[in-house]
Amino acid sequence: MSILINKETRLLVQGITGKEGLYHSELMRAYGTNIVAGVTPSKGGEWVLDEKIPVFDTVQTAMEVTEANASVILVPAKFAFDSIYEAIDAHIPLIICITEGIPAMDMLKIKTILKTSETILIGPNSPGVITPGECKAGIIPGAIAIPGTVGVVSRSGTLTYEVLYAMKGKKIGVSTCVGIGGDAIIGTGFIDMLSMFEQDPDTEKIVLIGEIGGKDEELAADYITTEMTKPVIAYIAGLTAPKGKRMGHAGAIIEGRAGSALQKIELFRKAGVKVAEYPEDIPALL
Amino acid sequence: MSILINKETRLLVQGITGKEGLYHSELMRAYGTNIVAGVTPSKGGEWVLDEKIPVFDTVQTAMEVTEANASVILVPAKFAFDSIYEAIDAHIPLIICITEGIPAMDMLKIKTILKTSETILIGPNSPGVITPGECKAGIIPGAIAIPGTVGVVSRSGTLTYEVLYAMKGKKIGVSTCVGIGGDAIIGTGFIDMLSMFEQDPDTEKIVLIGEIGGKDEELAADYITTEMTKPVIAYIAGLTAPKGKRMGHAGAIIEGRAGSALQKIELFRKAGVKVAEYPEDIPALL
Amino acid sequence: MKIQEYQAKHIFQKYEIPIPRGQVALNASFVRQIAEDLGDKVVVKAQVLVGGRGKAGGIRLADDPDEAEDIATEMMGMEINGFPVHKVLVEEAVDIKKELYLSIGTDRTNASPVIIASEYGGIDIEDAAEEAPEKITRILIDPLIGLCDFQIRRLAVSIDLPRKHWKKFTQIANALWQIYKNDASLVEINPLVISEQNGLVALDGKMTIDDNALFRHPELADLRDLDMENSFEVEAQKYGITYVHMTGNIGCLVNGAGLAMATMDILKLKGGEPANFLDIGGGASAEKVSSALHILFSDPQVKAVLVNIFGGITRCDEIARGITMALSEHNHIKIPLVVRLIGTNAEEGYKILEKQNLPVAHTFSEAAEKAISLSGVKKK
Amino acid sequence: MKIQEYQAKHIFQKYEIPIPRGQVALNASFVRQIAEDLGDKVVVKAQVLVGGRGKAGGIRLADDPDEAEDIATEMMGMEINGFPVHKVLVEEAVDIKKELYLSIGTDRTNASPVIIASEYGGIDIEDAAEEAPEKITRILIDPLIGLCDFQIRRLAVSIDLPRKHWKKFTQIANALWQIYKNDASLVEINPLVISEQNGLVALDGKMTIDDNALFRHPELADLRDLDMENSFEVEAQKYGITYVHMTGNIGCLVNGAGLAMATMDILKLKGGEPANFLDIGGGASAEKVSSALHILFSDPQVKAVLVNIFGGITRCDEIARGITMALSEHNHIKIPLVVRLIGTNAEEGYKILEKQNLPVAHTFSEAAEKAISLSGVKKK
Repeated sequence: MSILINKETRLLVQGITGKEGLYHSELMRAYGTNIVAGVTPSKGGEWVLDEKIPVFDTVQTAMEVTEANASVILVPAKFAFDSIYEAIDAHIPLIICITEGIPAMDMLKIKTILKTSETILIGPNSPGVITPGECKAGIIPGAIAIPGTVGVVSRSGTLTYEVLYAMKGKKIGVSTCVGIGGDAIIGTGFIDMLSMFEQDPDTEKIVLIGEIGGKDEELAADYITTEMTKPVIAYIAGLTAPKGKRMGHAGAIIEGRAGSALQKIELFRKAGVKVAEYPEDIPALL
Repeated sequence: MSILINKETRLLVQGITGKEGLYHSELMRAYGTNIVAGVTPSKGGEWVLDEKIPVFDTVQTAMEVTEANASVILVPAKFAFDSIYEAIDAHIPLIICITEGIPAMDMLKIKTILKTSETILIGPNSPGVITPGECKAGIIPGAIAIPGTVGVVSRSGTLTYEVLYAMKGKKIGVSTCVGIGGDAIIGTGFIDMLSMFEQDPDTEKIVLIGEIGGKDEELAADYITTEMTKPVIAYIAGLTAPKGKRMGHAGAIIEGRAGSALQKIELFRKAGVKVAEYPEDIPALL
Repeated sequence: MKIQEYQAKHIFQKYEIPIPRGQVALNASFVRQIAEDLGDKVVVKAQVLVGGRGKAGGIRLADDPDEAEDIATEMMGMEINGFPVHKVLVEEAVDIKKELYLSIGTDRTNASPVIIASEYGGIDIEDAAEEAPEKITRILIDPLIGLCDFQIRRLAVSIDLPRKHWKKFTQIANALWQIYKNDASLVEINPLVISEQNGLVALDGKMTIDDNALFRHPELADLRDLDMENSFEVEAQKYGITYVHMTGNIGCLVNGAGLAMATMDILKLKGGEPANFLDIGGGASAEKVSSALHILFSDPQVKAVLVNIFGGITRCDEIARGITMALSEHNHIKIPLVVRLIGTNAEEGYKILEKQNLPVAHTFSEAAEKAISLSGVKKK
Repeated sequence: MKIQEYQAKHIFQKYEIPIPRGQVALNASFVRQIAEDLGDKVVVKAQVLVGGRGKAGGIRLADDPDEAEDIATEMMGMEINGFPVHKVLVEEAVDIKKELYLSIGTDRTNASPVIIASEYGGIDIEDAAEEAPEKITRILIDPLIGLCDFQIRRLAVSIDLPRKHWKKFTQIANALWQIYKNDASLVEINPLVISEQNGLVALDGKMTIDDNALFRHPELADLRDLDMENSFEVEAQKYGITYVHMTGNIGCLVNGAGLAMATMDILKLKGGEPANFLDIGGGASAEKVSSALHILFSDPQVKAVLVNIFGGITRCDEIARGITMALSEHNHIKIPLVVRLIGTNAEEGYKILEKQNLPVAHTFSEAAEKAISLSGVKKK
């Protein structure tokens, strides 16, 4: 078992004919992901990936023809609002948006649209989701995680790879690893992921990788206290980050008095969460 | 019993200090309606109706202070979007919008906003709602209806008064009479009203007064066939209306091949509804 | 409020929707000049706010300026479905490879804006809907979100639009949305043609503006073409009276749109013919009533007048005063008047009218029957 | 992207938000001229993108043009919280009856625009929030619907705004919403003053533009004040590298923002001090790596560099090639470099670096420790 994606996932790739789209689609397919279709406006009718995957002009047609049940979005930021809304409008159950640099206003609108939709949006600015051995949707390197019972959820990309890699080094496997994205406005936060992992029978422990900015870790700490029975191990990046400076991720900024790493770490500790000092320590805490 | 309003209704009047607002508030209060507050922007703190009814600047405050549970809107058309949205935003359970001449685009937006709200909007361009002997919210003359067991629902104003008057002449009383409004885009259509009357234990029969334009009567005919157990008597105005001409009401227009009175009458007859030739015939059919 | 083709196209141009080059003219000699300027074959199009213009000879091709002038001379004298032609639009003739349909309007049932496209352009969309419903694509637009590119792509795919026209098509659809959301209740391009030389071109344009929203678009109010409307309707509008001209001989004066329609219907059912729909609205003053009667009295068709008032906000005494005013001004006119007053101050109203010795009626049917018989008597 | 007060006010003016009369100046003699033109007492305000300007003497009142010039001369030489003053804004002095606060920003937790008003204006809103949280009103704005008048009325009531200012307040709030919805992530008027003479006036303005949205507002990109930013940050931006200057001595070159932060944190925890945050992004080319190293090498603070790469999209061999390029260009520089490569093509990367004889590390801690010890050695 796993959360979000598994062997049954029939993946659509929006932006499949772009450079990034093609490259990562190849890697996903090589991993064993069942990519059923691609969408690129005005490239409908073409075939990609050894002429095996059909490209459609619209998500609606792609879903009608291929019964896709999840979509990875790899389009440039300026087209992302249209692509995400298109996928929501077509009632796809899951969207994983890799695209980075989407204007905040576009995401605020998408969040409002999501309120009346059943679709789950992961990202944007997410490295994707991987259920080792079953399905990889996004750009997380497939080789760095092995199947297992630890759920991983993170706002970061390469930092998560570090953790997965360290876990693999200690032969600790992963049920599903979800990158929720480094932007300030994202589709799904920690709490929803924690709740899914709590309900997933094959996840025994959860690793949460947070960072400065926002209140998502603070809310997660509350949630863990009241709702979680499974142990959570956390790591928070940005202890040394100065106030008011955006640290790469659009969401990684200490604004005024909120969002410091120290505060997040303290709240997690109060919630009974083991907090790792170094990412490499995580395997030892598991 | 009744639908929408009754003795428990605590009514707010938006636009209470305007000429129309004051005039009709007086009439409503004289009828026995429990008006608890008025709202007029920048007149908060004043008192009206013999200095007995407080005026507030915002619906939110008015509701907090007076626990109003329904609002009648009597503001000019250009302020109606703001007033309706304000009332929805304040989570008032019922809005009755009398205002006529609201731009269709404003109402399309309101309809979208209503999708995620629990508020019921009656109107706009509605004469209001009356539950004889208990409460009158709007501009329906109080004297023309007596308490009883016939529910009345109509797209029209004075035509409805005719029917109520004719019924009163035959001593036929009304549970509740609802004017759903003559505009093309209205908050609540016939079906919702029929469903409420069907569920209201004190309503035994329903009079439906329709007119040309739109498909609301057509949909009601379907609904009556499949969902209604109580008898429905209908009258449809506009048999002589030419195509493509707006007959006073913004919604009363035969567009292309849709919305003629003949079609509506036929569908009602097929649905087992007795259709009156003249409004005056309605009492005889009850 | 419907506006003329040339006015719609003027707005299209502002929103960068491609239209044929051309100009509107009020007389035939200017038509010649426009044709000379355009330099090639031209199309002369009668500007009337009514359908079926093509079949009625209101759209004609001219090979040269001479022919254009001749056609215009002929057209300017025409009536098309009852509407006299006062203006013609002269445009370059565009080569037509394919005719498409594109519009944004309001879907009442879904309470939503809707964009409609079809590869069956150039004919009435309702005809197309009957002939080939599968060739018509309708997509609802969330009014808070607006039209999105993916929706336009779905339309482009559905009408089999060649890829090279997608970009322009997207731009045109977005422009229609901008026009619609600025309170047009319908904006239609039919046909939207694919031309070999010019790509996509809006060959004809139709637009209806939401009268209720004119307060926020004062510039659009000026587009009302008073020429083209019934003069009684124009007159009524001045007084805030809703009036629709009909072909019968019994003038109606009613308060409320529903009641006004019902009054017409009852006249018809009883064997009479209404001359008009007239709603004086709620709470009308004596002056307004008098103005309304004035309009009815000026209509040579009208042989009798039925006043049907249900007083709510409207006070029947005020109505009666209005009737008295009008009758005193028109004492040479001998059009019989049947008055029915119910509700607020009805008795006072009847009292005021007593001196006029008018036939009164207390029921709806009685009033209609009296009016019919009076109109009949006069007719003979 | 934060913009300067004078730039924000320029935008305010475009949206008809009342601001004091005034002008920006680059030198003191022009300040005198502006003061003369304004004709009365003026305020001279240092234009720096940092808080605490008032306390640091960056806002001063001048009674006459002479004094204005003197103040400006003094100010232009100042540094405010580390930022040199290159520009001053000279404005008419406005009488202040009351100071209010008004802003629109983004509420991350609710993923919604939020409008905030307070009658505690003129001080930091977070200070106000601590002192008198009940005096701060926050109203979420639906981004699809926009700010509505009733919400503005709720704010006006909450800050006890006298009725005569409501109309102007509504107009100002609506203007802020227009600015915000055109991709400002924060637009703040603090204080918004009630002045006896002029009614409501935006005395100070702060605005942050969403960098991600600059593609649709090319005119706003020009507002970036390169003067005011750290020169390394400006340089990095040219190459699409995210860089934040710190005060330590170990330069960091990392791929990925989270990993870059973690790298800084680990250095600190192990007793070192990071000189910077540097994220080269995903899939960086050798050229980009070389440019990044070039920036680190030009920083006199930097005594050692830690390269920490987790190859995913990023290929470690490409990174290694970039390092080789940079070292060959900077062979006179003797800054020690610790390299850690994992993931895609890590082995190939290490092979390329063999010739350079660099200290390599395989674990995160090891890399940090080596960098610290190397920086320490050099320091001595």
